[in-house]
Amino acid sequence: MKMSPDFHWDTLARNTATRLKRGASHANGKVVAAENIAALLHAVIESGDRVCVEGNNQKHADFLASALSKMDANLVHDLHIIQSNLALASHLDVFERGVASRLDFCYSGDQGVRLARLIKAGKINVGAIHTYLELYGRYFMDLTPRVSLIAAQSADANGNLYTGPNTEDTPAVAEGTAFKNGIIIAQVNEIVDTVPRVDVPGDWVSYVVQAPKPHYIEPIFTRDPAQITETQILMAMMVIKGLYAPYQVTRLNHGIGFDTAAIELILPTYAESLGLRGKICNYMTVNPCPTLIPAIESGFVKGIHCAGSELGMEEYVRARPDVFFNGPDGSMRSNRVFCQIAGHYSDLFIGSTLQVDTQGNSSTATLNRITGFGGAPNFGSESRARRHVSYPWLKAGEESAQATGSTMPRGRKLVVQMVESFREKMSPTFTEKLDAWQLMEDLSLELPPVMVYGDDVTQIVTEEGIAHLHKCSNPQEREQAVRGVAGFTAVGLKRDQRAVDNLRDRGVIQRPEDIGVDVSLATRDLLAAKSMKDLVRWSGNLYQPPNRFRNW
Amino acid sequence: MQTLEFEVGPCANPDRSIGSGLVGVVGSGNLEVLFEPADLNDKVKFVIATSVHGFDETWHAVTRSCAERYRLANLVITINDAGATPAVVSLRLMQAVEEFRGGL
Amino acid sequence: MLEWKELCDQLFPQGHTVSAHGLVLHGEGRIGNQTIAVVGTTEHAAIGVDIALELSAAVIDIMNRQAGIPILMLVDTQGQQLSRRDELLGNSPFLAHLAKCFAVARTRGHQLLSVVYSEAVSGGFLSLGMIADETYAVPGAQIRVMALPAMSRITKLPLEELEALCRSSPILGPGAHNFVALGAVEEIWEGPLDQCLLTALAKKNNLDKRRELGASCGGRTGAARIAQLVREH
Amino acid sequence: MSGAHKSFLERTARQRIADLLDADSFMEFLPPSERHFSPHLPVLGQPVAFDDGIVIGDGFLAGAKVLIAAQEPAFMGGSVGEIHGAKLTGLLERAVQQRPAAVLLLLDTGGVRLHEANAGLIAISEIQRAVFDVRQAGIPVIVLIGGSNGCYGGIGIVAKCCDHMIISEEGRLSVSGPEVIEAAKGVEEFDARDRALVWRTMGGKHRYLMGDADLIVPDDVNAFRDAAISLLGASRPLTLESVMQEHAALQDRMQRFSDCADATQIWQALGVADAKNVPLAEIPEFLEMSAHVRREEHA
Repeated sequence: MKMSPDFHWDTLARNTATRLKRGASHANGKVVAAENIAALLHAVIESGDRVCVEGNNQKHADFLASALSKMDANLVHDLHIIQSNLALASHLDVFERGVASRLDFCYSGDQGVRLARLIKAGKINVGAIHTYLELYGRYFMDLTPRVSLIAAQSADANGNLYTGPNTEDTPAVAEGTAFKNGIIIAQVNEIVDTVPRVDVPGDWVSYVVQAPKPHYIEPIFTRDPAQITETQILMAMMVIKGLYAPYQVTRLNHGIGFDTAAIELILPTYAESLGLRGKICNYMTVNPCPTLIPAIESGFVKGIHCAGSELGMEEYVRARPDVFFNGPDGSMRSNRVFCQIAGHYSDLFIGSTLQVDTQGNSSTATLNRITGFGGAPNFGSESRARRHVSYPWLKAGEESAQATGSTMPRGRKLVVQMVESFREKMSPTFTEKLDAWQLMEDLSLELPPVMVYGDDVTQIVTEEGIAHLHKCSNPQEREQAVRGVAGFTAVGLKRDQRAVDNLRDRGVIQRPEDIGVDVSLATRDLLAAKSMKDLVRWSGNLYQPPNRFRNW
Repeated sequence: MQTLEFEVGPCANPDRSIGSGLVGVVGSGNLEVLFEPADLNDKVKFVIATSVHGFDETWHAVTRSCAERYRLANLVITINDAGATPAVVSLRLMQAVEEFRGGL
Repeated sequence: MLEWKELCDQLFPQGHTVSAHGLVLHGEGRIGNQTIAVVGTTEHAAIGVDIALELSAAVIDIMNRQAGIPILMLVDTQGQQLSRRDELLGNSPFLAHLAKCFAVARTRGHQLLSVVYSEAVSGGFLSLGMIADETYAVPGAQIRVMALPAMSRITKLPLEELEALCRSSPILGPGAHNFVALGAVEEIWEGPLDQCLLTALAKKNNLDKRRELGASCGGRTGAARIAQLVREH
Repeated sequence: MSGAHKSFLERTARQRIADLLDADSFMEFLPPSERHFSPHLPVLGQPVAFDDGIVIGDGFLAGAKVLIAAQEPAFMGGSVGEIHGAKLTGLLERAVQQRPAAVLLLLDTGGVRLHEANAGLIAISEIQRAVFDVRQAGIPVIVLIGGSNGCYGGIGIVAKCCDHMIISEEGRLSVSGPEVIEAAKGVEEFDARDRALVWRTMGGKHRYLMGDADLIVPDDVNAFRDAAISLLGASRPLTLESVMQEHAALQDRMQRFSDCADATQIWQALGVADAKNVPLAEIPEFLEMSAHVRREEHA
């Protein structure tokens, strides 16, 4: 049956117009004074609205998030918050104070313990925990924001926004909101006559407000080389000699822990000594981690697309436009969506995790704490829609097919988990059963929160060796391959030594000596930079580390 | 603190050339390892003081594995541990063997 | 706890000229048939660059004007001055300078005594007090490195564990008696203070015997033995 | 960034000594095999180290006989306990008997070990007395600071009681640590997380510019070695005249800089042309910047 002729097809637009009319008295054109923000939010947000609070890895709309959390819950309540990253106390205050009640999100990091508590207390009704790409996708399906609170570096009076290098989620949020008649309120560090470049066009933006303090940015990807251990260096050597070299990995995504930082820091020394410059690690999708500087400067890494920026790297990135994606104004533009897509279709993902079970499933979930997923599952999963070929992809595919007996020629993405068998305080990384199962029960989730599924993993690298899981032909073999590199953990001690020896003979398990890695060379002397100061030197003083990382 | 004391070996074809010395330092996640020759009928005696309790089995496994790998014999190996992981323990024992081999 | 005036009156029944200049004390006292110089602090002074400089000026003045007379330090310090300015200007060089002034005085024949009459804490005590040939305390005087709750917080050891250890060992807890047991405080003066001071002056010991004393008191047996082993290695 | 460069900061106490002295010349006193560890730590359930966190002994530096001590940075923050302190005191007393060309102290410490606080404090006082006796005997005591703990607490005072100080820009010298000041006086007084502030206030370059350190070197054991060699046999007599000189200099320092809120202001007042760039400058460049302005006010 066709809708009646007097059915309204523009309810959203008309409702938005009413809201903007209410908001007009609290703004001067598009510009809102900081002290009027509470009044504006009460004017344009209605109970039950889906509100997107821009929460990235780095940049946070902290001023707006705080104002939202302080709204009068008698007037506005039951908001549905859709937000990629919960990082600030105010992101949860909004629930504790009864302004919001429903949440869809990706990652919660430091707020994980409090989040779990609020869920148990019934203060938060969680729709789902997503990966980044899933949540962005839902902005354009069933989770379109009614109001979005975003952050940018600067704005002009017409609402044109410049995000600076931390563009991150802003384009996805803005597009999903603006083209469904939603309202965008942007907090900016400064209002200027002309923005250096337009990252979000002004006609998408309803209001801009200059926050009393610049938006909060956390240098979360800075790893001090001084803290890299010999064990991490040993594993990095194994990755380079045992994986990057034989698979000729040129396009890849690195995680952001100390393990991958160790790889980056021995590219100019160890990989160079193996003659691998130009042959591996040419293109990466990763934030501009300072530990990449020596690898860039020595000609290993030629191109990097970033999901976000990193504090202190601005000038260095600006001075390397051939390597990074910089705008006509000279500063970088990041974009988490495109970075995730590029990484998903690259040849290799390598990252760390907290727990691995005997089938190679991994999780960062620990009891009483919900950390969520972020981007690792999108990077760290088989890209089944991939069609273009490359050497590493074909080689991994062929090895997989041999193990399973598949006859359809197909490539495979390399998904590598790099972990020490024990983490600090002797907590074992390997476990018979992931804590995720317990967490599922405790929080009444429908699935255990698994970060990377075992069947997507091709290799596990530990200090004991490399397990090529994609070369295993059945679950029993996979289990022994995992146990065979699980060191002296309980999981490792329960190995069937004959089965493990057999896997080693077949090259499914490789010890350092099997791939010609000399364990005695695994010292900090191998690091191209041993300190933050060394990174600054490599950068020609362009890199300016945040004060907390300095010892000068 | 917990002190573990046990002997391992003797292993086949023991290397009797390893002398005395110290590697490592007692610091967070690290340990010091003292090698001292002693007449133990080709066995190796481990004396381990550790601040992390409940990993007896792990210590046995790590030390036995290293003793076999490097064919250790006639040594008292005393360890002061401040929470080192087995990876670090193995690394230190390897460094000790490399440094003190031929020390007798 | 004694006020400095009352302390000086008791130490020097024949009279004294000790006076306070801010938190710094100096002057002279008459005892027996001799005059002795007095320097010190009051009101739990935090010793930073300013007070260290004033005290060292007083010590230099004594060396210049009254060669060889005994110097008595009156100790009341809560420790070094905890501030950014003092560390910027240099607590290290200023407090070391004070110690050097005393060290030079010792080599020039000044007998150095100190008495903790109120409280003595770590950094301040090092430069004013423990630098003496011999250190004494009056009853009720407090000597410590750090209060136990703070120590528990920093070492991450349970307070009860620290308290239990304090009952059996002088090694870490606050208290002048602990410093006696460890040999750092010669004795806690009992009886008329002028008599105590006269006895102390008569000893004329300018060698560091604290380790031996600590060993003989049974509170600190390792230090003397180890230092001897090193000397004789 | 590689090759012959050997980071002092990165090395353990034993490695620092081995690299600093003439090759294979070091003889350790009371080595780990003798097991002179702290009797107080096991009572508190704490791990011990066989050397109680300090390595002492003798050896040769450019052919000259020296006594040497190095605090191990990783063991309890290089802190001074009863045994640790007595090893150092004993070494200094030995110097008076044996008259080496110098005593080298590689200090890397947070100060008193709280687990044996009273014994640690007294030990530091004994070290201080012993340092003065060595100086009195005309033997130079040379302090080297370039480790991760800096040189803090009572040892921060003792360090300035010695003849000479060599520091790297990574080195720090103070009495109270930033965390202690922050805990006592609040984050407005001292933001301990602001590491740039920490280094401006307490770091090697500031101490060198103020004249508290005699030499500043890059973070390289060989540079420390060369600097130490240059100071062999150079004793500074401690006399009334020398402390009066120092007193005048410190008075002058107070007068000129007492109101400066930040090290940068002091450097400007000293006449450093490009004060803002002091932290970033490499040592040769820094030495050029500071050549005509550095203070000399040492006793």
